[in-house]
Amino acid sequence: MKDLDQVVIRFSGDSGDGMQLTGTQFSNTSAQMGNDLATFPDFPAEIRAPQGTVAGVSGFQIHFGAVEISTPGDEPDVLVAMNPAALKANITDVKKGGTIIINEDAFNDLGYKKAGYAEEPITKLEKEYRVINAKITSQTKEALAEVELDSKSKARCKNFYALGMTYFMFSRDLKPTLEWIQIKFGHNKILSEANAMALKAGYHFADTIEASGESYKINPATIEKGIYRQISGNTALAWGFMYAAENSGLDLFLGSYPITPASDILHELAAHKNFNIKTFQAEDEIAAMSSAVGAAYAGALALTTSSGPGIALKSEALNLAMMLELPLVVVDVQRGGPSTGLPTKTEQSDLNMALYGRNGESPIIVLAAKSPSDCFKMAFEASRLAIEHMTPVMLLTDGYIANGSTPWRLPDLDKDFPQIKVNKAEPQENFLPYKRNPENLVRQWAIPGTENLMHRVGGLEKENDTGNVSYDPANHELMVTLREEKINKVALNIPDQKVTGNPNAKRCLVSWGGTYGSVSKAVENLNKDGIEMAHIHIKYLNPLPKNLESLLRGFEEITVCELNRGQLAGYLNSKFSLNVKKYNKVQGKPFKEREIYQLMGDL
Amino acid sequence: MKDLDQVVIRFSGDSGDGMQLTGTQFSNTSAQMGNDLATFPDFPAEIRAPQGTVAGVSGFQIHFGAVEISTPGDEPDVLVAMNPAALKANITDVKKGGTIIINEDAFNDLGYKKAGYAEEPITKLEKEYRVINAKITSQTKEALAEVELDSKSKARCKNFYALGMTYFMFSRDLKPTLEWIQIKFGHNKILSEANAMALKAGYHFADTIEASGESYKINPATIEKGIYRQISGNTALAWGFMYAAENSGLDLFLGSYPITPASDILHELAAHKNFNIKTFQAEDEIAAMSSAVGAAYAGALALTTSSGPGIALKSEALNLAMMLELPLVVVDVQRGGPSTGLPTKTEQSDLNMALYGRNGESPIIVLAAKSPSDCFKMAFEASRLAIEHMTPVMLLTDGYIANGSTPWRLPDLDKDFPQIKVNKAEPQENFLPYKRNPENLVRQWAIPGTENLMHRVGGLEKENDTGNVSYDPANHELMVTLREEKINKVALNIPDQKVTGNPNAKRCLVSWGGTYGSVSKAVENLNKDGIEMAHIHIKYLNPLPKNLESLLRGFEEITVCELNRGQLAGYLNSKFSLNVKKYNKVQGKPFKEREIYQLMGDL
Amino acid sequence: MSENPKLTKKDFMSDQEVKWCPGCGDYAILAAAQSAMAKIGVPPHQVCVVSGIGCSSRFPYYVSSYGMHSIHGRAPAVASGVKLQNPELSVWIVTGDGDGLSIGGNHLAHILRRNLDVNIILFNNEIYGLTKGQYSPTSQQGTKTKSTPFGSFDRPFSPAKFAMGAGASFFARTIDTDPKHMMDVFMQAAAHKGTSLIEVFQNCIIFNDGVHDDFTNRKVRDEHTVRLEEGKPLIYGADQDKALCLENFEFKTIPADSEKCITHDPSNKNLASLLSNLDGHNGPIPLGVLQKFEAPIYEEDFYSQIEAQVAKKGAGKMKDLLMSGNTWKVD
Amino acid sequence: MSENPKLTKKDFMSDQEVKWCPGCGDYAILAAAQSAMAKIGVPPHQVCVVSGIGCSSRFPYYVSSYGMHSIHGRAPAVASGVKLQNPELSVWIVTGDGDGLSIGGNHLAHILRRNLDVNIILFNNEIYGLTKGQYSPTSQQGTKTKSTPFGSFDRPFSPAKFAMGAGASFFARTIDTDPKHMMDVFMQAAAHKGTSLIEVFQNCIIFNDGVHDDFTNRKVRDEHTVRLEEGKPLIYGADQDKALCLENFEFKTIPADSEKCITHDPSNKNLASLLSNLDGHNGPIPLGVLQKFEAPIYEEDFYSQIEAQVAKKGAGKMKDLLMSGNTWKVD
Ligand SMILES: Cc1ncc(C[n+]2csc(CCOP(=O)(O)OP(=O)(O)O)c2C)c(N)n1
Ligand SMILES: Cc1ncc(C[n+]2csc(CCOP(=O)(O)OP(=O)(O)O)c2C)c(N)n1
Ligand code: SF4
Ligand code: SF4
Ligand SMILES: [Mg+2]
Ligand SMILES: [Mg+2]
Repeated sequence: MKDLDQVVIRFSGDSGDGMQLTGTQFSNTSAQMGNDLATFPDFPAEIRAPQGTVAGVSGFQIHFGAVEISTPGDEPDVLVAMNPAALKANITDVKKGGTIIINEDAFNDLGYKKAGYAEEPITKLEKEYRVINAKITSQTKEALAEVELDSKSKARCKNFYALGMTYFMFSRDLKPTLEWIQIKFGHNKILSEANAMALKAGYHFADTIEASGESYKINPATIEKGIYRQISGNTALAWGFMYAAENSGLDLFLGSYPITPASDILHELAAHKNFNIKTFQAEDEIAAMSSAVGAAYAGALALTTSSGPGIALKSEALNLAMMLELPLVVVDVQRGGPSTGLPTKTEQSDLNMALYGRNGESPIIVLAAKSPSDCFKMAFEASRLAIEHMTPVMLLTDGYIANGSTPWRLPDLDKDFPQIKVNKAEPQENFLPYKRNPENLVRQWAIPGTENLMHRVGGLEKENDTGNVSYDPANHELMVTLREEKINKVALNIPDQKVTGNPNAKRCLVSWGGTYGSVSKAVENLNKDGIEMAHIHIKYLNPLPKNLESLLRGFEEITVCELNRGQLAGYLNSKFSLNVKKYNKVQGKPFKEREIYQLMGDL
Repeated sequence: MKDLDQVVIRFSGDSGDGMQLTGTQFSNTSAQMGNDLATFPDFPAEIRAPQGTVAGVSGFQIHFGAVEISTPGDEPDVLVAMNPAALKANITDVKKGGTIIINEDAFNDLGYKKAGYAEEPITKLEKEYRVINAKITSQTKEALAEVELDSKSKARCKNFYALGMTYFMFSRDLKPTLEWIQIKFGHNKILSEANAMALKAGYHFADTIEASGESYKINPATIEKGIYRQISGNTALAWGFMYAAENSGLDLFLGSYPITPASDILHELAAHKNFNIKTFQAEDEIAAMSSAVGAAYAGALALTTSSGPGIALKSEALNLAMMLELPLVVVDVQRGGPSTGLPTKTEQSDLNMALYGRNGESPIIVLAAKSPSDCFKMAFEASRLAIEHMTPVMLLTDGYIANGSTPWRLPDLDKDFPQIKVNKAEPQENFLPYKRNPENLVRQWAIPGTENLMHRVGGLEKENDTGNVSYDPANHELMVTLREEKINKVALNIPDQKVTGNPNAKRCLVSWGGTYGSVSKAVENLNKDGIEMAHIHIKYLNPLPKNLESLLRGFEEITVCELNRGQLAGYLNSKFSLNVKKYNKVQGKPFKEREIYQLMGDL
Repeated sequence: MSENPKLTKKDFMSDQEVKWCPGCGDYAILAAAQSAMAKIGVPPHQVCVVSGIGCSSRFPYYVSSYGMHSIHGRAPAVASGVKLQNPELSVWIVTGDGDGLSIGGNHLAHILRRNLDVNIILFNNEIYGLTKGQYSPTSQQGTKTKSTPFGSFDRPFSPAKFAMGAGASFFARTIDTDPKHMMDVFMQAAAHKGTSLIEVFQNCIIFNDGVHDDFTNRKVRDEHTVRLEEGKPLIYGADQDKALCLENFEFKTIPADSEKCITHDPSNKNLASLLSNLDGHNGPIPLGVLQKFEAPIYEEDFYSQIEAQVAKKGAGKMKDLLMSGNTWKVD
Repeated sequence: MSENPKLTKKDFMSDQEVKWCPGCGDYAILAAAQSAMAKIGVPPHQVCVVSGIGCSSRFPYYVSSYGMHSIHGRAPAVASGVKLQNPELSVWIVTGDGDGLSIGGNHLAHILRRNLDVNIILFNNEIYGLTKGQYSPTSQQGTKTKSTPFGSFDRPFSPAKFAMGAGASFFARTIDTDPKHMMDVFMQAAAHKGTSLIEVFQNCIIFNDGVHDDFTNRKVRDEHTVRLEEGKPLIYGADQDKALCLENFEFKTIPADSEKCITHDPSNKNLASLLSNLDGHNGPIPLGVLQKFEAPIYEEDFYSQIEAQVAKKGAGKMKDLLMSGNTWKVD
């Protein structure tokens, strides 16, 4: 049994083949065996496109190892292809010389035709890859011969058979999955038994044929001590807001309208009503945003969640929140744009819209999370800054980290997070709703229902202090400047920018958002290989950290890499009059470590 | 009679006092007497706020002269104040030592109270200004004693009395206004006569009291030969589109939703149905924009017009037009922002939104008109570029040039404008809707109803050439890049940037949009006074003129002045890695020549 | 309901100068609403008035209470957020025919469908006042305005039919020339649990003067309107001599003393649907409460569900949630 | 109408692979629409299909014609632009209960009010399909979905009532399990001048399977639906033994041979309003054309006004306009 540092495996099959479940089991088991890991699901755009077609292929990739893992991996070492369409959809990604497990039962003429193969592809493949043929469907059925299930239901257990094979190949412990099957299907003895049997059958089959030539061991990674769980970005985000509400003592209100890939945040929050969460599925994004403005006015920690097209629609009402100086958080789970674009794919092309997509001078706070588990922290940060600075905050994530998951070392909620300072006005005579704290220029939050704080707000320019409508030219300039200054002063309430990699290098890579994993890994490898490289990953985008400018000026060469056509690059140039290099990719896919490595490594 | 080079006069009174009409008459007469001029109306935000209050004051300013006039003028030399509120609203603007004509009849305790004067203000004023008291209301009534009208109607003629006074002061010819009265009120003999009598009475009264100490003469300006008319920006814009339709042979379609200060474009186009103009008042801005997308798909020269909050709402549907690569024009008549802001005031703070306010990578053409009459040309240019490049175009104007007017030398439509090249596909076998002209990357326009061009379009990413939905990563990158390149190539189809003022100066002022008048005048005066200054006024904002970068690099100091917090400055920095200086004003008001002069003159 | 019997209209008047045109119908509506609020007796600090944009939407500035002059058409959505966050507040929405039925039609329909316990006053002047006179979705066909110089041609919405179509649990109509009727209707609306929509025929003296005269002018209105009262017959006319009946699914005018005369029952949805078809051309236009029935209140179910979950699972604690399900320990 | 009698369903089938879930009701609707289009006989290149976003809104890709898969909820507005620019086109709008009644409710209401001559097919599966199953504005109360794990509580819109509320000149309802009825209704809609709205009960087999079963399942549907035909009595039931009458403004079921039985007249707005109140709980749900009446066609008036102006003032010329009114010469 050979040791391996790290492996990338991708399960792929028809939407109905249960690949998401299979992948999740593999990753949970690996996590519990002490590996570090990252995962990424790849759904088809169609709900359930015709069976056996490329459009209907669903995949799940796991990168696990004895070393630190930052991304779901560039290229699978192992591909499990449940049908020809799955092979076709994924083969170009697989590492040359990698292993492909195919379900022979589906690799027939009909299957080839549906997948659009003119001829049988396996013979050719065998020259470049190690192909393991297994009659997964029929073997599963055979293994379950004695079980009292119809043939169709038996065949449906085939994903566990495939999972069993991979468990043998990588010396995975069967126990966690067997236990999970017990819990999940416990109420249905027959199904529970069938799945367990299929898993074991696959395991034994691989053992028998010595499937992987030999099997591999992947030792536990040296991981920080603590209690861990797997978490996806969208779930972490939802939980982060829930914690911010608990921390601040405010009610959590979400006004949202479903949209891929943001809907799961709504689903997650709706499922936790016992946390006193108010979820409101509005008639559209404008109403969702407007309801959040109303809830914020009435004293809630108000949220709205969406993706590109929906965020565009929120622009006018978001601007109202900015004008009213009310705290709320807008989450943009970025997807492939423009327009409807590529709804199920990832991209980072909404930064400009977040910064600039409103009429008039409308500065707001803009943040971006860097990984699935970081979403928890950034949701908290977004809430904290919104509340402490009485302003809307736009929090950017993307389809990649929203759906991807990583193990998350559970934080100590009492120690790892500050107490959010809520800024509520006390009842008083002659209350001035737009009177500001001279230090951070923040006004107070006067909650309807309180005696002696009655006031009216609106989208027309308002007089400083009183908040009354004012058409006075000088007052307008004052207010525009105050709103800008107020946001600038948030820089005093966020962490300084850190430099990782080799801070003394002459060259610096700059990234933001969900590309953190691949860029930081590439920088690590570059430095390991003697190519000196600093890395600045920006999470606070407006205002930028106060030390950022001087940090950047310290480098001879700055390359900004992002999944768009250069939005952060343009922003940094405009802010600091720099002349940065750009590295861009707009393919609906995340960066590969290798791409970044090669970019900077090929001198 | 002394000669004067130029004079600024402002008529000001209650919304119901007819000041807009009075001002228009003054400017028409002056234009016909050969003066150059510019005018600006200043409406109250309220439709008709309570009579006599400051909120209800309506004004009209005319700057006329024997020299070239670029703006409606910084400070009135003469203020006509029909009531105390008008005085209060305007007095701070009047040039020290200037003349104030007041309607004594309205300057009583009640009037002071309504205007919010604690005490009678005239005595104080007389120390700093020359105040001419006239019992305008009662004198008018007296002059019309014989006329068969009730007293209220007689009083309503008082604006002509005031106009008559100013006609004497500045030696205006009574004839044009007398003729106009004849045409306007001809059907009502009594009214016609009454107004004419009031005008003459005012004229004679001023003569008698030698109102202006003496009266002044303002000689005709040396103006380019030609036929002229007065035109406001909104009207010029409407006409420019009408001409683009005539030139291109396309139907003009406007989908719009009323909003200040853009509504008048809709009104103007709706009034010219005999030009085969299709105006559709939609239920909101999203529907307006969407209807334009539909009309463009069906083969119209499609427009939509709005202002800040409405433009924000159009973002998603505009992005669809970009994705579909359909020609249409979006007009943003910018007003004071953010949010509802200052609807009746001017500002230039929607540039960022025009450039960046859409999800994903969504490049479109962005243009800006520089003066009321330039709106005609830029409407034509916007249409031409949209049609020739199959893309949406955002055309920016602002409340200042939209409502302001200047004399316009009528162009020779046959010679001064190029023929717009319409890019319609001919019926063909195997039509490829997204096949591009290799030179400018433009696709063809295939009009529904044509045989053999059937095709479906949509907001999902599409395959190049075929336009079929495609989730292919490489195709997505290709399409994003092609759409960007297509817009970049528009730079080959627009004029090079010109430099005015002293092109060899070391310092350069950069401006855009409606500030052209004051900035260019200030530059002229600076150079006259020996302060060398170049001026670059940018009308093509995306793509920028191809020679702009090298022009800018030629200056030692660049100052970008704009009515926002530095949007063009940031854009130029981000495009060219410059470090420009900024001069900003956000007061809902245009620049004054003097402000720009002082900024650059005080070394 | 009257927590504070000493409230007067003045308690609901803010210090801001009212800036509508002299003679505008909005003044009378504001006064009636303020008087009604005083009678209803919810203290001002527990009232929140939310509006969109339009002349009518300046309303919140003039009411001493909490309030928001939001953005065009979105008041129902903003107000939903307010009410869901704090259901104790007495929430009033003020909107116009443009704000509520043009740009904001969808939000209006959805709040009516959801049935939050709020009151909506729709100022119907059949014109866009604030933008200086363009036709609106309630303008009669042929209306000449700046944007329709040769006359509009689309058929107007009937707010009553629109409300029925959205499932409104309360719809009433009143007129700006009858303060008593307005107050009465406002108070009935406030008393109703659920979303109450009140259409007010409002005169825009500047851009659409007299458009409602047939129904609002004291001299003629009784001939063209029928005042609805629960349990009372549908009788109208200056002399109260006419009545309405239904024959072959068409309304007919009959003598007031006829047996066939319909008795008003606002809880009968079928009758309300029929009454909403009366538009002044095919019979007198109904004033008063056309439809009123009990239906689930959105925010009540909203909170019940939260309470039920808390009761079932206990009040959630983040520490427990973090440790729930599949976790593992690394040491 | 039949310009091209040789058209077949195939002429309206595009080369794109249809990608709905196997078993989805959308397939049957597509097929029926394509067949209807062939029978109607407008050549494919004179057809334009506009949709929003949703599973249903993929429709245009599958029809060989001009078409646009636009953005969520805006199809009626896009289609208005298409139709106003080229009124010769036969314009079809395809939308879902989310697309058409949630985000797009206002545009739907306004196109119905304006009455452009277009046909709208609303796929009502009472769920958001494409976004993987959230409740929609037509979902029944208590629907458990991803966004309402403990059940929804808002009252659903009735598309029929919504249409009446907006003044629709044509509203019909049909079911995805009856191709003949669908085709018949589609053809009636196409024949009607004005905006025709057709609600189709559509089954989403993945996220809301069987939700319409009472009304669509061959075995039971005749007991729960009444098929409307102009001039025919309102009779229903598997044995056609039941009929509907109105008593005290409530529908009652009576024997089919009763004299009191209502005769269907889709041009009677009062009757249509009443029929739209039948929701399957308070009587059988009506299938077929509930409402159909003549009303001005928006684009006809739109073009008449242009023609009248041209007739009056002559076709406009820019040169003349520039010289019109107040000009002066400088030399
Ligand atoms: C997004 C947006 N679009 C348009 C406008 C311009 N606008 C302000 S009020 C209004 C219509 C007002 O009509 P209505 O609601 O009937 O109110 P009224 O003034 O008649 O009381 C419009 C179109 C705006 N403020 N915001
Ligand atoms: C602006 C915008 N908001 C949200 C979405 C996400 N979205 C796509 S389809 C849909 C609902 C579809 O429901 P329905 O119209 O009923 O169609 P179905 O899929 O059920 O046929 C939603 C919310 C989107 N694409 N664009
Ligand atoms: S414009 Fe009309 S609605 Fe607006 S305030 Fe004046 S009279 Fe009232
Ligand atoms: S999700 Fe439902 S509506 Fe969408 S294609 Fe599948 S079955 Fe049809
Ligand atoms: Mg109105
Ligand atoms: Mg649906």
